[in-house]
Amino acid sequence: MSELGFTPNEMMTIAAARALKNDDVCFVGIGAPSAACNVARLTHAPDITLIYESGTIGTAPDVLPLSIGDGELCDTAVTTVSVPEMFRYWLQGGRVTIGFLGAAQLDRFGNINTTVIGDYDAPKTRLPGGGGAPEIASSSGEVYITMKQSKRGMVDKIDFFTSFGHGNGGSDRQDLGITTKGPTLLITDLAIWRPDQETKEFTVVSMHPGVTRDDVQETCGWPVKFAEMVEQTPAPSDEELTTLRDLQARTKAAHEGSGRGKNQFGSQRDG
Amino acid sequence: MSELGFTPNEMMTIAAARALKNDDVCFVGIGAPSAACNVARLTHAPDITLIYESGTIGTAPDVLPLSIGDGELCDTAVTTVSVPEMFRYWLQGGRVTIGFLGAAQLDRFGNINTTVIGDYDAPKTRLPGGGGAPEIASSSGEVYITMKQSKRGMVDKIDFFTSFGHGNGGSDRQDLGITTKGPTLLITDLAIWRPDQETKEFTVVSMHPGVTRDDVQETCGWPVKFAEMVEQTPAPSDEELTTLRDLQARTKAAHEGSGRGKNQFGSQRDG
Amino acid sequence: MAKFQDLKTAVAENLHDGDTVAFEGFTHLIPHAAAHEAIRQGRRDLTLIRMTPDVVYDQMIGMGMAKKLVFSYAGNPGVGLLRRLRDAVENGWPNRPEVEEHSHAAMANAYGAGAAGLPCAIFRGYLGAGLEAVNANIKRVACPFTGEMLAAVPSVRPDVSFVHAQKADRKGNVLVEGIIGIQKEAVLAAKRAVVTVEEIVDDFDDVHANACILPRWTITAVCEVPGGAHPSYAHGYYERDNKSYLEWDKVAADRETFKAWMKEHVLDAKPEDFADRVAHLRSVA
Amino acid sequence: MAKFQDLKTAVAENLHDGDTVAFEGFTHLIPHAAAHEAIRQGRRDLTLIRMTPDVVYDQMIGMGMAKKLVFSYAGNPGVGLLRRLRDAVENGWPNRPEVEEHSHAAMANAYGAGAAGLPCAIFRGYLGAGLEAVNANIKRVACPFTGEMLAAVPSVRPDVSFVHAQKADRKGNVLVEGIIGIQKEAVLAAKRAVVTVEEIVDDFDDVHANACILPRWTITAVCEVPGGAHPSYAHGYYERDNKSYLEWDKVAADRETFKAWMKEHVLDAKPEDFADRVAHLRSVA
Repeated sequence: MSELGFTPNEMMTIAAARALKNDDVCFVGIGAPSAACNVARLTHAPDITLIYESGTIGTAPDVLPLSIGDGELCDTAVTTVSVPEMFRYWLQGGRVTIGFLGAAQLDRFGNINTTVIGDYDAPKTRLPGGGGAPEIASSSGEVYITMKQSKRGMVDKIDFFTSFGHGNGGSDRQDLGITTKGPTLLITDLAIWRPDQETKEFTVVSMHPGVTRDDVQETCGWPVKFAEMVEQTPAPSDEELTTLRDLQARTKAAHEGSGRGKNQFGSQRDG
Repeated sequence: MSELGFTPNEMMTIAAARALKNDDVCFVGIGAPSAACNVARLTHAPDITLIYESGTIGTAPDVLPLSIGDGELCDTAVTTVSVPEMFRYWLQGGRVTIGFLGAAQLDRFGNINTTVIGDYDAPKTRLPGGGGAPEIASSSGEVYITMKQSKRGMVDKIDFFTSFGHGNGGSDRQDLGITTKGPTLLITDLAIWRPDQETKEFTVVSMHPGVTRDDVQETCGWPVKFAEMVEQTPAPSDEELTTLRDLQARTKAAHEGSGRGKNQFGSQRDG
Repeated sequence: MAKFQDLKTAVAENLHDGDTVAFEGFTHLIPHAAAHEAIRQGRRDLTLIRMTPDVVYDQMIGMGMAKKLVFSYAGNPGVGLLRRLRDAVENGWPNRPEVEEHSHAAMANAYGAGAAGLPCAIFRGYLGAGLEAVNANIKRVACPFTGEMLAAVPSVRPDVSFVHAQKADRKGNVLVEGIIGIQKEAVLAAKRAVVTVEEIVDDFDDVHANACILPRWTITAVCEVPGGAHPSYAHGYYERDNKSYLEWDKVAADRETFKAWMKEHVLDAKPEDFADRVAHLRSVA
Repeated sequence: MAKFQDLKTAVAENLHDGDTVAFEGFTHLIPHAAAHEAIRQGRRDLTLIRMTPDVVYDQMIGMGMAKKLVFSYAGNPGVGLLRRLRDAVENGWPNRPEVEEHSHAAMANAYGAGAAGLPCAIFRGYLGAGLEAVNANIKRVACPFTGEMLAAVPSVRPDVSFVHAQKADRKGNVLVEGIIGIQKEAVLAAKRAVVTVEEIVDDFDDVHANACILPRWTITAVCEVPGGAHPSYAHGYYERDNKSYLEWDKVAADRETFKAWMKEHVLDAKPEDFADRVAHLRSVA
């Protein structure tokens, strides 16, 4: 806990939660996106629809799932469909307003790599791969990305295009025939970024309390663009912090209580 | 009732029932096919799987349905799936061993017309159309056809190819890339027909008790081919007749009892 | 997001002259009440999509509402032909609608493709069948791996779909059970979806996890219309009124009889009348 | 037609060296017991298909059984990477399997196409994604109506699929509930299908009409193996053993630790051991 009364991770999760609206239909990854979506549901967006790619539609878990297919998701869902139906009727069908993605590597145009570090055919590190991401990125109305900043993660050039953001910027996306908006928001532990209207390069529009421009640049592998007016992200409210911490405490208790281990890699997107 | 103790319709239904095996998966039309399939189930083929195109799989109705989507079919089914799933996974997926079809017009090669009498664009009579038939005819392992003989129904040339049998005969079917057997059996109120191995023309292999070659020819619009050895169809057994009549009596009682009218057009295939 | 509305308002807000519309339900749960409301409101120039047009479209066609028909089986189930449809197609009375005819497999795939946001569906179909020669919306696509020539049809994307279902919950989620037919696809393929239901219940907590439920945000309007599927049926509520289907064969046989019947049973009637029509068909279950 | 067999016999009769095989279950109902039996029987040169290979394929890959991998997400769910898969792909230990990598949407569509008897699936996918350049089984097909270039992948048609389910009835019909994943498609797409179940019940009379049931004639063998999904879970029976997934991260980190673990927990074990492994995870529900 910093002297601010909240951690950068908490700020990231709460800032992401605030970006979600009550009528959003959100395709949720595990870890930070899952926490953010559920904080939104438990605060200002009680009717938000959360979809996990395992087929659970409209879930309202009391504790955070550890995988995208926990039983709790199904128990609290409006309905649970097969995986082919999920990808055909619900994602490809254009029903998802917000796709939430994490990234192992991200570039300034919102292109994401979770496939390999190094060459695809002889990788230095074989990562899990895309899972749902390639089509989440193209079929969701908009894409929100959350990740902790680091020079290893936010890079000048990604090693593999697991999912397409804005390509090399400009109209690259629409030139490929993609009609959805793509990445419209990047929320890190330090700042909120939005793509420039013309170039589509991610631009810092808000920094979290106590964060400096140097902090942002030092943890980013490309020269950071800042908006003309950079705002300060409002600090988490008591309600937001309490909701997030209660959720995490319930989650920890539930998982320990059932013989489950704590998920120490919670920010890893799960398929 | 004839002096034989059974009607030609009863003989037709029972002969069709006999052609079904215990491990068949049968796509069932309404009317005669439905009665035949259920007589088979209630006699020698208790484990036969009956599928109706409304999505009901493995039904065991106590009374015959009046449409392909009666509630009784769902109540007694192993499972009921959506119509797209029925046509994708179950019919096109190659799971159906026997497709049962009726016909308004039939030619000697098992091609069927239930679409129009006259020209398609300016029809003399607009019939219901194909429904499931075009793909039942191509995706079922084999096709059985039942119909009452008449010169209006069994014609030299059908007005429209609603579903494909053996085309102009010979290897026409496989030349089109169809890998299933197509019509392998025609059961009428007078006889049992099978396609000639070479020409694929329907050939009488068995005549029902009391039926003469003239009877068959007089009610058929093409010059009838008879097999070298034409057998006599065994008369219905007591068990077969009792089963069929009990089923029809139960059906009548149930439909009258619930305010339903009697289906006076029972041999019309229903979609 | 589903609004609870009376049927008159829901039809007025969602169905317009010239629309492409699907009234769906495969034998089961056919939305007759919604169709009758559309007839009362006098909509015109509609493209009517339905796998099995049966009585519900025979009535709309006879009232001159159809500019075009898209279908795969135009019969009166268990009875025979559709006499108003025949009169329109054979004699042009009251008008001659354009016909786009498919097989069930094609229509089912086309609805599925519509729900899936695709421009077309491919399937193994129409082999040797005559429809391919008379319907320009049946094409062939080669499988890029095997070279097999598969059938292709455009997806179905109605402006509005009407379906009937057993239940909605208080939030507007809709439950369809039994013969679920093409309901889910019809709703998801459409720009707007109006659902009539037998009843509104508090919640679906006791419903199976994998039941066919349409979330409230896939639906435009929910209207409580008990009996709204009559003479079709609602599994668990009332049985199919086979007598009415048989009677229709006589009603539709003559233009004047048809017009008189429509005046009495549709034009001068209202959605609330459907409850009475199924009273004698309600099952104990 | 489903035969009731012990797992050892069912695996011996249905899985052969060189087969293309799918062990499916999307997070839920992963058929670990069947995979362990395959490991004990020492099958080789397998093409392993699975959307999310996770721990079950990490074990098979580490044991050198995989000639080729077809997948869309190769991670340890909620934990991180798959260390045996990495060692194989990065270092060729114990061999270097060929990789055919897809997205979830592609795999789900490919299984669906397999179940539907089609040679390929088309979908709106891979737009701008790098996999298209490194996987020859991703092609493009033009929609014949709109010209849109859709992605195409070959259908998945395993020689044999293994799935785990909650229940079979005495006839051999199988019920899958909850997160049903890709189970139905995996079974219907395969030439042979082996199903392990938690229990065998008299009938499914109390099950919802639209539940996911696989009729007995779609299944080759049914084996009663309580706990057979562990460390995955069976909804209504026992919870996911997250500790085991975390533990696997350490076990798989080292080749010798891995081999010792496999000897103790797989090679020297038997299907009956799974019941004990889930005893502490059984839920009250």
